[in-house]
Order: sequence, then structure tokens, then C-alpha cells
Amino acid sequence: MDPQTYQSTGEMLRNLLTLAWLLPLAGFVLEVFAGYWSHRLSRAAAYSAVFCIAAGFVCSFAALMYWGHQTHWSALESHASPADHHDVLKYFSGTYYTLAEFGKLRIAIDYHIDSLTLVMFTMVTLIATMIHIFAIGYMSDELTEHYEDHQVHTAHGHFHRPGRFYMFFAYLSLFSFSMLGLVLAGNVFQVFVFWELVGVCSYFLIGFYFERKSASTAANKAFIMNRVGDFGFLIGLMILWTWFGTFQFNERVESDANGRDVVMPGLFDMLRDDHGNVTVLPANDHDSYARVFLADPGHSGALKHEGHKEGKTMPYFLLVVAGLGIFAGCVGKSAQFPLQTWLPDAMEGPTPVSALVHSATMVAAGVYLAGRFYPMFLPEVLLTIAYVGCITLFMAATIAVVATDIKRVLAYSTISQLGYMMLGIGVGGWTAGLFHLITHAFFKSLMFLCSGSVIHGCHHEQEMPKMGGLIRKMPITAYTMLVGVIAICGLAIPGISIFGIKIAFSGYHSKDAIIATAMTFSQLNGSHFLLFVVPLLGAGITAFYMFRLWFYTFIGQPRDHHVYDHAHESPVVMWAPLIVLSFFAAFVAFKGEAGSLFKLLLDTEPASVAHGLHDVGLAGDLNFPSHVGIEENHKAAGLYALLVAVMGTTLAYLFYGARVLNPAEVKRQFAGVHNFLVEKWQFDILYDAAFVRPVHVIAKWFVAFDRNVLDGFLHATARTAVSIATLDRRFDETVVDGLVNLVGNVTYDAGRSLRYVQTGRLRQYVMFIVLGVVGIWIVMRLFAA
Amino acid sequence: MPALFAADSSIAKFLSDHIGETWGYGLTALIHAVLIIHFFAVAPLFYIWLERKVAGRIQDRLGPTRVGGKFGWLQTLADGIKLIQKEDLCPGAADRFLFRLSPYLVFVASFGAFLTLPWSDGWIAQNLDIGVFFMLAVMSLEVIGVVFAGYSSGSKWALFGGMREAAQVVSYEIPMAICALVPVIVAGTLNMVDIGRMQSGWFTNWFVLHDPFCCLAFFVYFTVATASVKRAPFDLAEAESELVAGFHTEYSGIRWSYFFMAEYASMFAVSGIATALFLGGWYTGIAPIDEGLFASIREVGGSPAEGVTTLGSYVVNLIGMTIFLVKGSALVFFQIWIRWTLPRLRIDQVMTTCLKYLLPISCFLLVGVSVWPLLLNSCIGRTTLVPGEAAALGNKVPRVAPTTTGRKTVAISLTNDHGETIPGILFDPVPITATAERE
Amino acid sequence: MEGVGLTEYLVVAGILFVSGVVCMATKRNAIGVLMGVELVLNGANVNFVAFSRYTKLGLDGQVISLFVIVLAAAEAAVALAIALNFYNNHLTIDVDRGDELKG
Amino acid sequence: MSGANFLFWVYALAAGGSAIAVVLTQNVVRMAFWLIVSLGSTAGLFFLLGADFVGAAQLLVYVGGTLVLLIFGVMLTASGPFINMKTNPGELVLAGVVGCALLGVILSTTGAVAWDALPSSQHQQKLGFNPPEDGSTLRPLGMSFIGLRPDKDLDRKGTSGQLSTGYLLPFEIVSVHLLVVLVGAAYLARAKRRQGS
Repeated sequence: MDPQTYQSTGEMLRNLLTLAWLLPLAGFVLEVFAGYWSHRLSRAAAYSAVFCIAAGFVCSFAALMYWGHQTHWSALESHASPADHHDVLKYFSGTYYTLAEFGKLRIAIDYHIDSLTLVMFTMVTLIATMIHIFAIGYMSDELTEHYEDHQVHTAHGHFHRPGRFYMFFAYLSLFSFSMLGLVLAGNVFQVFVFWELVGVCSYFLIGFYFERKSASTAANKAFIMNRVGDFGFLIGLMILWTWFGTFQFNERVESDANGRDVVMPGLFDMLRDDHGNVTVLPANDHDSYARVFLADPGHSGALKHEGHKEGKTMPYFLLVVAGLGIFAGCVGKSAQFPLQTWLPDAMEGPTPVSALVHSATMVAAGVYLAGRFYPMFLPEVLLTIAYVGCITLFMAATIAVVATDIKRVLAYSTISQLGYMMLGIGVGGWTAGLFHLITHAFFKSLMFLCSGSVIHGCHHEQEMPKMGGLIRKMPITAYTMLVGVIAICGLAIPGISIFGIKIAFSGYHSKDAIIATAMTFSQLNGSHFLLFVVPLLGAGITAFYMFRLWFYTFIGQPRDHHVYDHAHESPVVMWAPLIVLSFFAAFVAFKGEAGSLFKLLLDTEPASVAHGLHDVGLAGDLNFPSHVGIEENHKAAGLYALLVAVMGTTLAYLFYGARVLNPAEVKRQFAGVHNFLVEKWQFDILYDAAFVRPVHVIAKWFVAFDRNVLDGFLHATARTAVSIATLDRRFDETVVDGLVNLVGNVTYDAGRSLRYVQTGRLRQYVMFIVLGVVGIWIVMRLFAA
Repeated sequence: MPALFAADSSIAKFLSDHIGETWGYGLTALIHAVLIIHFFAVAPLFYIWLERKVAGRIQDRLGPTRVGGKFGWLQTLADGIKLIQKEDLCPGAADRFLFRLSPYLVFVASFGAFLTLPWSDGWIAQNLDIGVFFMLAVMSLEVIGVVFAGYSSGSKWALFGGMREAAQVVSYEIPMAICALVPVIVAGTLNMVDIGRMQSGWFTNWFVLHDPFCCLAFFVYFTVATASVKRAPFDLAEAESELVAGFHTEYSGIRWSYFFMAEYASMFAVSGIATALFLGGWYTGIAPIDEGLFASIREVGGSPAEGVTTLGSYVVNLIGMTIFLVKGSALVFFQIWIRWTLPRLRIDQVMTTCLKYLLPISCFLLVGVSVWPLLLNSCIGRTTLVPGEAAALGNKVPRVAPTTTGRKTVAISLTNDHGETIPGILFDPVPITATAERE
Repeated sequence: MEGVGLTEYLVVAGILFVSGVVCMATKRNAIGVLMGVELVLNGANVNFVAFSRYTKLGLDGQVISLFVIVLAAAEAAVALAIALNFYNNHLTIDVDRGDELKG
Repeated sequence: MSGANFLFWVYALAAGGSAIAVVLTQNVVRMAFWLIVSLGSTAGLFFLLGADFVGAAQLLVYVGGTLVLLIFGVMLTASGPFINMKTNPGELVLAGVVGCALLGVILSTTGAVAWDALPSSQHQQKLGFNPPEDGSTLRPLGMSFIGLRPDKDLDRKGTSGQLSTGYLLPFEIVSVHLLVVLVGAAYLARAKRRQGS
């Protein structure tokens, strides 16, 4: 692609995406004010929100199509970059507006557009549109002046408040805006800003029913847990800023004082060379620890390296710490171990929020950042990511097996699937992880909306033991849910393919890719075999609990006739999005790794991934699989995964579908394990003991210190002030007041004596005037003479 | 002294040439006063007779027929003799001093108005520069006498009449003055002789035909004038069906007749103003005749022409005065006609008519006639409808005309009677400084 | 008697002025007081016009006296409105009764 | 004695005498009558002084308008048919004495100035379009109201310098003032409907 086409294509994409990004913000402003302008029974806010996000989707989709048209579904590449020292630019980036520049520190609103950005944009706007439409139906009971909250009890019965329909949609719009801004961001600081915006929006939405204690607690929990992760993020940012001096992802061309073009390198350019390799300088006599070479042409006192690049070095371990810090942010946002506890509680929000949080926006942000920041992660960090993902996926899957709340099952499944993604990224399957992110977004949003439909249809009943047999009452929901369940389980018909296309839903392809990568990784690094075994096992558990959910809810005899009798299919505004989403859940990964979605993501893959890495890391014993290596294992891994999934499915059918096995007996036999799982691996208790109680104790100490020492000091000060004030008051009362009163009295007496002249008689005043004139004349005559 | 009697009156010139200025002017004043008083004495006789006959005809009867021959010529004279013979009564509750004085106040006010009424080109008692204004001012004094009469009678009917009169006349004075200002704006002067002279030539030069606003103003003026001399349908002050006879209920005899005479004199006075302002004054309206008649006494270059004091000029002026009287009497006849045709309004209707309709209309006319030349100037390029009309008006009166200077500001300049332009400036803070000097 | 000059006019104006003042000082009727005010204003007006005739004051004197006349009309209207209100509240027009605000 | 002088004395005596009569009369309506005579005579004085327009304005506005208004007020506020509010004789005497003192002050001050020595403006009176002898006194005044000063500017030599200021702005201000006062007076004197009745 020649530079002109590159430039024009990039600008076109930028304009479309900017529009798609800003439309929800406009919608937010409109809806916030629309709430004041219109009455609470108006759906205008919902329509404007849907319009904005749908228009955003149209723009994003147009951008995607335009990309495809211009690049023939290959990478956006400029073979002659402006500064002409780089061979290929696979992205289009630039600056909207520079907010501030403090010396070298430059705070700007940038954009960074590559195929990942495009795919994320399209996915987020599409899912958000569907969820918006669904929410019109789901939130319709807020369209009232007197909303009765059955879960909040006051002295006068249930709590009543005006409906907050428009606020909900305003929050949704702001949420979408934040997520899109995060995806579009061109520097890590901007990412952080939108990261926090996403966090605060989730806080609003999880706490949407903030009158409920559980909802406000859950919102607080989500917010605080995220802060813990963000703390690590901030540390990472500080390290990056200290050593790199920029927040920019990629290089930026800037005119210097002489008008010449100067290339300001970005983070990735500084760390990685053109082939994506990091130059590590091992520890030697002068240096007690290893260092990493950073290319920095603008650095004074630069040292030459490899003949052409100038640069500087930074300690290796600090870069590891920075990577771990950034990853800590991702852990918080994506609810990975050990910060996963907020996500199940976030089910307190309305179901559309759960759908949005769990698929397209909040948790996706963490994985997205891990993917976007992949070039900054050193092998040790990647290994950490893989293990964190591994632990998370297993832990969450086991909890999901025993959960009974329909939304909580889905929540734990989300955590588990996020673990898969992290694992995929950690073991070097960059594309596989993000591939799973996209597919998962579709089927998870689908399943959440289905569960929302079920909850809506069952009048806010969320406990699965009270459901059953609902397929007769709500067939559309049930079948669309089945599509999602099959997709997430990764079921497929093996061996048969029509026109060379496997008969499988999207989840099969993406999970397959991750497990294949993990398998290759464990083959390369024998000591890390758990990274393959656990996800494989997890695939089985996933299939088990997902089908458990589906059988429990839709198949068999109704368990609670009260619920069953009142259950009904949701209105069209709610099931229409389900149909759309189920289509995408099934076919978004069409053709799997030969499909266009995977290829698009592959375009953006960092340069170091494709060929794998050998003997990297400080210890030099880590190997990362190459594409070729993965391809070899692909078929086997796919078979293993499918086998395990089928086993899980069968087990679930036996337990809950055919009822051959009795789950209650199993529960009794493994009561200890069951309790442990029901208590979510005791994490809440652990955190309570480890953090909350010590904090309380320390707080008590501080209270005592405050009471005895600080208060005493303050009281003494106050007493002194009072005694001084008493003296001052005496002075005021005697001297100052005396003077003031004296003046007042003199004036008053003068006035009293003069009042007799004020007779109120007009005619006398005239006489006074005349006498005055005559008197003045006489005086003048006297003195003139 | 000259400032007072410096009219174009040729009698004054003649007499002062012969017996000295002081006595000459004094004698002139005396002669004119006697003439006008007798006009007053005779004109009402005629008008009252006219009113009776007209009323009779309108009411399908004959009116006076017997006294003085076939048409009842002397009916009014007989009435007058009867009135003089009556006893001069004064009610006990009355304030005698004011009661006796009021008829004279009314009478004097009506009289005074004739001071600046131009009978003919040069026949005017006092050619004041403020002629129109003076007439309106003096006629406004009449109301005081009426109010005093009403108040001092000690009768509630009279009091009501007086109050109504005060309210009505004070209100109607305003649209009347504004309507009179409309032709004054066209003429650019308040001098009644000048206004009259401007309407010489064909009758299209009369101000009533000058522009649409003047034409409307004539009718509005006539309506208002009828009201201000308290003629029906506006005669609320003496509404005999409600207030017995209004402010003159308690009057009888010769004092009552003073009110009557004043009323008819006022009728003629307002008609005279209308004649002079709108209807071409003493001109016949046929250009050749007027030219022939009045060219002989026209002043040339600011000084009287030869033969001004000749007998011929008297004859010409007499003809002019006759034309003027005929026009005025026709208007008086119209007032009588209206009186016997239209029913009386209520007092609130009278006030409403004035304040809600006539006053806004007259204001509109005033604005309209001011804008008219500008409108014409922008439409057809000259300030008058008929070409050459400005020249017909003569150079006697300085014209105020808006001009556009080179600096694109609207300025006002003046042209004096010698054709010099005196530049002035209205809207530009920096004056245009070409000052013509007077010789 | 020789030609009348400025002094004679000033004397007349003075008499008018003093009459007005005395009128204001003696009349108990509010409208009488108002009449006194009118007399005083007229005295001043005579002064202005006389000065405009006999000194370099020129047209300014006439213009000022015109303004005085117009403003006196306005003042009379307002004063009369006040008097009517006074009458409505006190059922009398005696200015000596309007001394509620005396010291 | 010339006619103008004679007329001056007639008007002066009428004005002054009526003014004194206003003071001495106790009946308000008669006071109004004397006031009319006094003001009318003052208008005559204005005519004598060549201020025709001022005189006519005095007649139209003052006598025809303001005084009618006053009489109106007298009638509206009359508690009896003829109002007689007796003034204390002592006050009368006192006011008379003080008034005489004031008159003395004024007259002595007037007499102390040599008015004849002042520069006269007679030559300015001759400026204008028609000589004032023809009774043409209005035009300079009218032009001063639209911002021109022929009495000051017509005899200037040359083209330099500032023209004198006219009275356009004060005229407009007074007009607006008059309008405001009329509205205000109408508001003050409006019929008040008591609440609840």
C-alpha cells in the first residue's frame, strides 16, 4: 500500500471511529438532560441511547468494511513510513489534541487504530446495541413515578422512589463511550483515564439499585477491588515513565524547533527492534543485575548498539515489575485471581449491566490491555499471566459447578473464560486469547441476556432450583441459550466437515486455539505441564456446569409451580437481540483459524509471536511456541478438548437431564468440598481475616490515639482560645462598645434635639427656606461690607 | 411697539404714516377690534338663523318663517332683543364674582383666537410667526370660562357640565393640535399667511390634496374640532336631555347669550383654521383668477409693492375675505348638518373616541407626513408628488430638507429667503463647516 | 416714563416670586400651595425671558423657560395625583394634617 | 409713553396684582381665577419680550392645561361647596413680614446691578430669516430645537471652529420625561379597588 492510500485510509478510519466513539457521549449528555426535560414515563432517553450506539455500530461496521475493502482483509501496511527508517507500519496513529506538556511529559488524546481496534469497536458497539435494545424491555418497570423496590424494606414497608429509566440509559451510554475510548486510546495514560471511567460507570451500574444494601456493597466492592489492581497499574505507569519518558504506544513524528521531522519513539519501539526482539544485557562485573536495552535516539549520552541504534538501558527486574503492575490492573479489571471476588457480587446490577460488564466492556478491558501491552511483557511476566489465568479458570469453574443462582453461574463462567484468555496470552497465544475474547463476548452477552429474559419472565426469580421446564414457556430464550451453551462448551461434530468447514460454533474454534497453544507450550516447557492439563480439565467442567445450568432451567419438570405458572416469554424487544446475538455467537468465528476474524486479529499480532521464542527469560529456560508448532498440535488438542467437553456434557445430562444420577447424593458425599466451593474457596473469609479485620484493629488503635492524644491537645487549645476570647470580650464590651455607644448616643441626642424642627408642616418649611435666604443675604451683606 | 403691530395690515401703514406710529397703530387696533366685534355680533345672528333653518329642513319642517319676511331673516334679532330685556339673575348659592365673570372669559377666549386668523392675503390682525399655535392656545382658554361657569353656579347640573367640559376639551386639544401640525409640517411654518400663500395656484396645491396623510388629517381635524367646540354629537357639557342645559343651566339673559355667541364664534374659528390650513384659505383654487387678483398686492423681495395701500388692494382683499368666509361658512354649515343628524355620544364614548382612536390616528398621521417626503425621495426622486410644487411654494419660507453629504451622514441644511444654504448637522458629531453669512 | 428695561421686568418677576413664596407659606389647601409653586416658577420664567431679551443669554433663556413650562405641567400632574391620594387617605386636603412623619 | 410701555405696565400690574390677589384670597377657586389672570398677563409679558412661542406655550400648556388640571383637582377634593381653610392671622402677618423682607432682598439685589452696562443681545435678535419686527420670532427657537443655532452661528466668520450646540437632546429628554410623568400620574391617581370588597 502506498503512503497516500495509507494516509487516506487511516484518516477515513479515524473519522469513522471517532464518530462512533463520541456518539455515545452525545447520547449521555442528551439523556441526562432528557431526564429533566421529559417526564419519567418517556422512553425518549432509551431511544436516543439506542440510536447513538446503533449509529456508532454503523460507523464501526463501515470502518471495518472500509478496511476490508482497502486492504483486501489483510494488514494496513505502509511500506514507506514518513520518517523512512521503518519498514512497515501496521497501524494508524496520531494525536487529536495535546492537553498539556510538562517538559518531556506529554499528556495527549491520541488514537491508535489497527485491526484489533476495529474488531473491538465493532464487537463492543454491536453487543452494546443489542443490550441497549434488550434493556428497553428489561428496564421498562422503571418507567414510573413510583417504583416499588421489593428488596428494600423501610419502616413503612417497601421502599418507593421515582423510576430511573433515563439514568440507566445515560449510564449505559457513558459506559460505552468509556470502553470505546479505552480501545481507541493511543497512549497508556489515556488508557488509564478511560480505564477509570469504565470503573466508575460500572460502579454506577452495579449500584443502580443503590438503596439495596447488597447492591451498594457490591458496587463498593467492585470499585475497591479495582483500585487494588489500579494501584499496581499506577506503579507500572511510574516505572514506564521514569525509564521510557513517554506513554505513547508507538512512535510519533514531531517537528522540532528547526522544523525538521523528529521521530519520538513509543514504548514498543524503544523496547523491541523490528523483529520484536528484546535486547538483554546480562549482569557483568560492573552491573550486579541484568539490563534491558532501550532504543532512544533522543537520549543524550546514548550508547551505540548493534551499529545503528542509540539508546540507554534499564534494569531488567524493573521492567518485570512494570509488566506485573500493568497486569495487576488487568487482574483487577478482568477479575482474575486473586481479585476475582467482586465479579459475582456485581450480579446485583440489572441483568443488561451484567451482560455488558461481562462480555464487551469492563472485563474485556483487562484482556484487551494485556493484549495491547503484550510487547511490554517479558517472559517472566507472561508466565505469571499464564499461571494466574490457569488458577482463575480452574477455581471459577469449580465454584460455578455448585452455584445455584443463574446469574452467578454465568459470572463464574465469565471469570473462568477470562482465565482462559489470560492463559492464552500468557503462553504466547496472543491471537488465540483475543480470539476467545471476541467469541466469548458474543456468547456470554447472549447467555446473560437469556438469563435476563428468564429472570424477567420469572418475575425476578434467579434461583435455578425454583425453575425447570421453562423451555415450554419460553422457547426462544431456551433455544438461543442453547446456542450460547454449545458455543461456550466448544462442542462440535468431529471429523465431518462441509465444504472444508467444521461444523462447530465459535467457542470451539477459540478454545481450541488456546488449548492448542497451551499444549504446545507445555511440550516445550515440560515443567509447566499444568498449564495444559488444567485448561483441558476446565473445558470439561465448563461443559458440565453450562449444561447443568441449561438442563436445570429449561428441561424437566417445574420445581416451583408458582414461578412456572407465572413465567412467560419476554416481549419482542427482548428476544430480538437474543436471536441476533445467537447468530453471531454461532458464526462469528466462521471457518475458525482460516476465517476472517482470526486473520484480522493475526494482522495485529506483535512481531515476536509468530516465530516463537527459544530459551528466553533471565534464566534462559523458557520457550514460547511458534505458529508452526501450534499448528502441529492443533488437531490433537482439538480432539482432546472436544472429548473432555463431550464428557462434561454427558455428565451433566446424566445428572440433570436424564436424572440418572442424583446430584443431592453427590453433594452429601462431598459435603466438605461442596461447602468449600459454595464459600467460593473461602476467598471472602480469607480477605476478611487478612485485610478487613486487621484494618479494623488498626483503626481502633487510631481511634484510641485520636481520643487520647489528639483530642486532648485540641481541647487544651480550645480552652486556651476560650479564655483569651473571654478577655477579649471584656475589652470589647467595655472599651469598643463604650466608644461605639458614645458616638451613637451623641448622634441620637443630637437627633432628638433637632426633631423639634421637623414639624411636618409644609408651610413652616417654606418659611424656614425664606428666612434662610434672607439670613444668608444679611450675613453676606454684613461680611461683604 | 413695532413688534406688536407690524402686520402687513395696510391700514396700520397708512395711519402711521399720517398721524404717527403710536396713535396710528392704536387706531388701527381699535378699528380692527370694532370690526371683529361686529363680525361677532352679526355672524352668530346669521349662523343661528342658519341653524334653525337647517334643523327645520332636516326635521322636515320649515323653521322660522315669519319674523322679518319670508325666510324669518330677523328671527335671531328678535331673540336677541328678548334676551337683552331679560333680568340678569344670579342664584343664591352661586359664587357671584365668578358667576358674573365666566361668560366674559369664554367670550374673550373665542375672540382672541381671531387675532391671527388670516381673512385675506394681508388682512390679518396680527401676522404672528406662531399663528396656528397661537390660535390653538387662545382657544384652549375657553374651557376655563366654561369650568368656572359650571363651578360657580352652585348647581350640580352645571358642575357636571363643567367637569365634562374640562375633561373633554383638555383631551381633544391634543389630537386637534397634532392634526393641525400635519399641514404645518408640509408648510414648514406656523405663520398662517405663509401657509395660505403656499396653497396658491390650482386647487391641487391645497394641503388637503397634498398627500394622503394631510387628506386624512383634514377629516380627523374636523371631527376633533367639532368636539372641541362642544358641538353635537360631542356636546356633553350642555347635554340638555341629562343635565338640563349643562354648564349654563343657571344663566339667563344677556350672559347666556354670550356663551351662545362664543360658541358660534368658535365654530367659525375652527372652521377658519381648517380653511387656512387645508382648504387654500382665501384662494379660489383656480390659478389664473388668483394670479390676477393677488399678484397686485404680492410683496416683492420682502418689501411691499407699490400700490399696496391703494383702494384696489382693499377690494382684492375684500374678495379674498369673501372667499374665506364662504369656505368657513360652508364648514360651519357642515357642523350644523352633523349636529342635527347624529345622536349624542355618552361621555365615556367621547373619551374613548378621543384617547383610543383619534389620538393614535393623529399620531400616525404626524409620523406619516414626516416620512412622506423621504419616501417619495427614495421612490420617485423628489420630495413632492406633483413636480415643481416646491417652486410654487416660493422661497419665502426656509425649507428643511435632508441631504446626504459626501461623508455619508444625514445632515440637515436650511435655505433662507435669499436662497442661501445654511448647513447644519444633526447626526454627525463633526460639523460640516461651510457657513454662509448673512448680508 | 422712559423706556421699560430689564429692571422693570425683574421687579415684576420678584413680585411674582415673593407672592408665590408667601402663597406657599400661608395656604393650608394643598392646591393653594401648588398654585404658589406655579407663581414662583412663573417669576423665574419672566426672569429667563427678560434676560434672553436684554442680555447675551439669547435663545437659551427662552428654551429654558419652555422647559420650565413643560416640566411645571408634569410637576402639576404628579402633584395633583399626590394631592388626590392625600385626599383619599385623609379625607381632607389640608397640608397641616399631613404631619404624621414629624419628629 | 409708547404703546409697548403702556402695555407693559398693563400686563405688569395685572400680573403682580393678580399674584397678590392669589395670596390674599381665601377661596381656592377664586385663587385659581386670579392665578389665571396672573399667568395670562405673564404670557402677555412674554409676547412683549419677543418670546412669542414661550407666550403661546404659556397659554396653551400652563393656562389651558395645567390650570384646568388644578381646577379639576379643586373640584375633586372639595369637601364643601366652597372651601375655606382659614389661616391663622398671626401666621398671615408673619408670612407677610417675611415675604416683604424677601422682596426687599430681591429688589435691593436687582437694583444693585447695573444692567444697562451689560452687553446687549439686540444685534442677535436681528438675525434670522424674517426680522423680529415682522413678528418672526419662532424660527431661531425652532432651529435650536433641532440642533442648529442661527442666533449664534449665522454671524460667524469663516468656516473653522465648532458650531454651537442646540437643544435636540434636552428636548427629547424632556419629552420622555413628560411621558413618564403622565404615566406615573395616571398610575398614582388610578381608582384603587379595595381588596376583598
